[in-house]
Amino acid sequence: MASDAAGAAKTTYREAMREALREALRADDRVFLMGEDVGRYGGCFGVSLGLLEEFGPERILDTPLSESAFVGAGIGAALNGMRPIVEIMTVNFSLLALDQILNNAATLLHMSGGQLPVPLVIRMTTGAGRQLAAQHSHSLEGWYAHIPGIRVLAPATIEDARHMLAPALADPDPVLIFEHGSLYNASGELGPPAGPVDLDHAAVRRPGTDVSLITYGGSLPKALTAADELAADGIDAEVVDLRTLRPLDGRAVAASVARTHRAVVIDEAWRSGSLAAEVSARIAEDSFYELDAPVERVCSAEVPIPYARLLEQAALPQTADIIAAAHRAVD
Amino acid sequence: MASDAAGAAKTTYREAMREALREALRADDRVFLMGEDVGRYGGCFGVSLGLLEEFGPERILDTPLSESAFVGAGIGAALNGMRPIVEIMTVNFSLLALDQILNNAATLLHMSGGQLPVPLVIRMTTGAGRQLAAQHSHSLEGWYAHIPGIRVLAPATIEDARHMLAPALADPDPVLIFEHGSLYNASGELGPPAGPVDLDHAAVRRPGTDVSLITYGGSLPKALTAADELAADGIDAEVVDLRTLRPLDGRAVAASVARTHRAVVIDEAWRSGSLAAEVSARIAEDSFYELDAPVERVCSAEVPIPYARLLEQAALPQTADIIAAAHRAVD
Amino acid sequence: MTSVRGTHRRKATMGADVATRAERRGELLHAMLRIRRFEERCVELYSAAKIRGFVHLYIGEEAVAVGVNEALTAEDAVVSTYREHGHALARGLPAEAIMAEMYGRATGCSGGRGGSMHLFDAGRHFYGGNAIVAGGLPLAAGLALADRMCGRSRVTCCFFGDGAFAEGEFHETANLAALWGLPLLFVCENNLYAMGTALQRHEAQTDLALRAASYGMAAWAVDGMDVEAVERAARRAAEGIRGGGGPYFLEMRTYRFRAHSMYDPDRYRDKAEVERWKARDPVTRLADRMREDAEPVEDLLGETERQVTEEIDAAVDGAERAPEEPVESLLQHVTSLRTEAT
Amino acid sequence: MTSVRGTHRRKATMGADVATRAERRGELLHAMLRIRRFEERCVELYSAAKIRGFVHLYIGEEAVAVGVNEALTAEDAVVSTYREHGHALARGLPAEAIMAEMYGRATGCSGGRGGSMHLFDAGRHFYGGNAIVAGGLPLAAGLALADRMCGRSRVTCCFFGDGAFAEGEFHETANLAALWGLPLLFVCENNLYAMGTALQRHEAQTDLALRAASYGMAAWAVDGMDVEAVERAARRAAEGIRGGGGPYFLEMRTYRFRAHSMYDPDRYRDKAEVERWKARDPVTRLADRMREDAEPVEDLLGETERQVTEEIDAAVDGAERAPEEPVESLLQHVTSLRTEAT
Ligand SMILES: Cc1ncc(C[n+]2csc(CCOP(=O)(O)OP(=O)(O)O)c2C)c(N)n1
Ligand SMILES: Cc1ncc(C[n+]2csc(CCOP(=O)(O)OP(=O)(O)O)c2C)c(N)n1
Ligand SMILES: [Mg+2]
Ligand SMILES: [Mg+2]
Repeated sequence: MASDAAGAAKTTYREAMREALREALRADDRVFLMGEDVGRYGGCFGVSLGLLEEFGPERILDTPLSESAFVGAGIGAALNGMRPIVEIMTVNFSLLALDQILNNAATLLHMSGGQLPVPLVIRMTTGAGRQLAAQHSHSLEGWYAHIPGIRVLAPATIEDARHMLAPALADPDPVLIFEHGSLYNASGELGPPAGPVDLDHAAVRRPGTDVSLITYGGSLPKALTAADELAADGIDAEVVDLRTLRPLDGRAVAASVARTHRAVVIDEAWRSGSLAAEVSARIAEDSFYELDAPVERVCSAEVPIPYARLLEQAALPQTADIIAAAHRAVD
Repeated sequence: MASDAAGAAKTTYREAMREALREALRADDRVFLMGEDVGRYGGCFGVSLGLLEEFGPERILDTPLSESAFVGAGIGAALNGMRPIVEIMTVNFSLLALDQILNNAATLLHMSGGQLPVPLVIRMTTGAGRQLAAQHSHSLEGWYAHIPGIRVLAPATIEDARHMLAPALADPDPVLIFEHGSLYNASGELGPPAGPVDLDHAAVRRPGTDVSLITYGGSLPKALTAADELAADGIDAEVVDLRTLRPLDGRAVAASVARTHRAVVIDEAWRSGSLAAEVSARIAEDSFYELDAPVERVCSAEVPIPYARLLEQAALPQTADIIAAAHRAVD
Repeated sequence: MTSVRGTHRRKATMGADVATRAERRGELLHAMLRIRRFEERCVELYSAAKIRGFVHLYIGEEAVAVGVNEALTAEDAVVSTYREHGHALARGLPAEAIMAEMYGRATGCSGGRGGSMHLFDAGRHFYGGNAIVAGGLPLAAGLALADRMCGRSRVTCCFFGDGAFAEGEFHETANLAALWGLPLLFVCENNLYAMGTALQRHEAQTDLALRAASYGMAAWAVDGMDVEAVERAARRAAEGIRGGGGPYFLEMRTYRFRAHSMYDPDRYRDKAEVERWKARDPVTRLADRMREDAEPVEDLLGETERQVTEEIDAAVDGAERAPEEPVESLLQHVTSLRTEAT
Repeated sequence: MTSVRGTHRRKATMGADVATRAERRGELLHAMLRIRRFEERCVELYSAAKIRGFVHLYIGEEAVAVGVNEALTAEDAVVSTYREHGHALARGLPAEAIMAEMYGRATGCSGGRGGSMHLFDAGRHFYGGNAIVAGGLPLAAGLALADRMCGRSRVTCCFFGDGAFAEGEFHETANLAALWGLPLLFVCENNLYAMGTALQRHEAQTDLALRAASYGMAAWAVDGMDVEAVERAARRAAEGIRGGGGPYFLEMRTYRFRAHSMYDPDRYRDKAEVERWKARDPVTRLADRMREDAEPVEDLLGETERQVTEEIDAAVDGAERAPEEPVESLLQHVTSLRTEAT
């Protein structure tokens, strides 16, 4: 990280995550990082590079390939006084640990009548776009956002990558952090911290008056680009970054729609049953009398994501699709 | 099954499923049933009772407790010429096999460029209402309905329990059948078969003009009861049984809303990210100009389903909730 | 090391100081009978529709919970299954808290939210109550990991069945525990059946201790119908674990005398087989041994029955009079701080 | 039994009739070199951005795919991993179909939908190409189950890595296969690393054959750098399976000479360790053995290199000229009949 005179530093999303991890490990002895290849390899996407050297093998734990066991172990360690950060390489493999996440992490507190909070953070990569084909391109964070008892975060900016981890660790309940694979190399200035990120609220990334582009994670850059291009067409789009997928900030969504009266929801998941469906349903239900046009959804085609570049790009939401949807909503 | 003179037979949902299985096993040597305790125990809900005796252990296979392995084995057997019916005791345990279902069963056809269809049927029980508490009360069929490449069925009537299996087995692709646990003891007349069930279309179970109650599976009886009570209040409710959760029969939903202009969606899943969200979003998107009121959703409270009867009942959608929602929509 | 047992019972110590053999045996007998009678009452209450949901009885297997518990201290942790009344009672959860839980009452040990399959007691390090077969194993590894990280010398004891052995979670946890040398005591209750599926129909290698040993951990088979044998094995294992010897695996050869659950018509077992195992009833077996050793037992039995009945009567009474958890509290405890906004 | 090998190669038979030892070795050498050179070309093409996504090289492990394939007939089935170029080539998938797949072309063996990690060929019973570690194992059990049910004497051969051994799926599948006596050949490619995690850091018991044997199936460790040793072991195992001997497990002790994937900077291994293993290169080792046995090898090597280069040139050429899969076909093959309505 190179700092300039004003204190703003040029960094990447990956480095910002790493800094957040480093800070957390330094700040609290109870924090440790566990997952496949987080140590000697440095993390499958290089996020944890150097942490083993700095914190040693008792705090940076390489695990065997056994997602269910090490996620469950994270839950047990959280119950027993630690503050584990468990990395699952990607959301695709998290299915193997889903039983532990749903039936233990999310449920123990309630099922025990409030006796057993689980202060666990689970990080994983999500999303497509790098020609990794059907088994490595899922966007299943919407499934997790269906589960009561957990918090689901989707840092889409370098600031959020840097500053969401601390409040996530401070949450007494399980928090899942989804990092879109296409964001790791995103680089930019990281300003001085504006205080801990508020994990309960969505953020308006670009104010506008004509249409709300509502999105999160890896689709945020596309939505922002679309907004720029729409501006050239005379359409002033507001871009809302949900940031927290559970609990969903329905008020922020409704407030935006109250300003614009039109909405496009962008989500890289398959359309049917996506998180975008929930957002669309809420808008239609809660902002029915505000809406001037049907809500538009821009999602992935309902197909296992194919390898070939053209096919993959055709399957995923693109800036052009967002622009077209915004035009449909506005016209 | 006792037949009366007219050929109609009194039977239960459980017996209807069993008859369907028996018929399938008789009709096609490639069909076999596999799962935990389907044989000697007779199925954890008694559905397959007697089938081991009739068809022998080569066709009724008791498996070890290993959901991932035996579901995956069903996929492999389907690829290799068989027509397996795999029973997962309940949807709660299906999470342990979700990777196989999503990444193999649903994906192999597309990922192989069309070479590998997977003619597999997976049956499982779903739903709450019997005080089985948080780990045995999930309604996760909505998650499965998110997956491209599979078909998801929810037989809600004795007829559908009896007649959906044959077309499911005839489907060259994976079909998941969700049987709501509260339906097994439902009994009624089973008329002579009206031909194989059409798996692409929803069914209007009760025509009406004032409001559409859209539901499926274990919530259908509640919706029908609500419709009866609403009739007493002078509200003529139409009840739509989705039957097939994927592909969703959006046209039937739109057609009903075009008749009634008001909709209530009932779904036992947790509200956020439920299948009801998808249905609600579709109505709002596709029938925007037909709707006279916001769509209402009646779902489960967003809480791990508790054991205590009063708490459990408070968590689940009830007839009274449906009636109240219909009133809100109509008033 | 203090053993944790039922309510108002004198604490036994490992040393040769206090308890004579007869006294010790009397306590074991009491602990087992307490479970037995408690569950018999559950059956009645289930028939009377006071208790609902799934209920899985431990009757026949009492020696395992009681014997293992002797090796644990109040600081140790227990992770259990849906068949956990015995583990919970042995661990010292008040019978009334358990009974109230099965009644779905606010005073239940899980606030009425758990029922028979989900008993919890954080103070007693009793982590439940897991109804996903093998689902407690990874969690137990994590409890043990935290202890090791913090330099605590606790043991985490994880109970699970022979059926759970076939699940991937067992394998992953066994490997993790052996690899990392975790202070974890695996107690496999091999009652020869996973629901209706006999061991030889679900395990390729039915010698489970042998299989477990292949992970490189100490593993023995134990006569699970002999509470003293269980206690000896558990003590040896717990000592090994406390000494840094990593995980231990105990295969408890046992049997459930009742059906799998209240719904199970028990069609898959030979009646003669059940009778053969009943002849090895851990309660009568210990009583017989006391008789053989000329230890006074008849009065003791009578007194124990009386005490146990009294305790259970009080538990039922308490549960009957306990308040329902108010419906308004439904959303409480979904998350710790916020009332679940969604 | 006919062995299934690369294109335009003479079929070898098991009997003593046709092939001399030198000829057979020449064929093995050819098959290994074909994989080696194919993958070296992949590296070039990856650098030139012709190939994208994740690509995992098999270089160093060629003896395993080639030796095992010798024991399989055209009717047998193969289930593989994301590191499967070698398995696919040995199985007889045309180099051009594989190359076109990596180019994402319509003529690729998966219609461009799969890429390097998802090669398929239904006609050759090559069931891919699974990028979920251990995800192919349950599927392989099912293929074998269907064969047994239908009375076919096929073998299903499932390749997987040492890392996969730790996953629950391995355990569940091993138990199922051993319990049911399935005609399944487990081929564990133990290359000592799961990505950057060394075997002793992910397995409590690093003797994998020993662990596998605990399920009650025949299991041996094999020198995976010696193609003839691999072939012998695989033949013995396949014969055992065809004879109804149930599953067999072969631990192939091997090593990957390259990084885990194109993204891997390979920081976690000792360079000296890599060099030690390179000294056991299966290609040079076989060539050396031929020299020792005074079999003619220099001309053969030259000729083989020429043939292989020609084949790969043609494959690249074909892939370069092959059409893209049209974007309009995106929704095809999501389901068999309907175009996915949703
Ligand atoms: C993952 C999972 N699969 C299936 C079930 C249903 N089920 C509950 S108990 C049981 C048998 C378990 O047998 P075992 O582990 O031997 O324990 P036991 O009941 O004999 O004490 C089954 C199949 C479940 N609860 N969880
Ligand atoms: C379930 C799952 N977890 C993690 C990964 C990421 N991953 C891909 S390959 C690999 C290592 C596998 O090692 P091994 O089984 O030994 O095979 P090798 O790559 O050495 O051939 C990992 C961790 C994955 N693909 N699937
Ligand atoms: Mg058992
Ligand atoms: Mg490896």
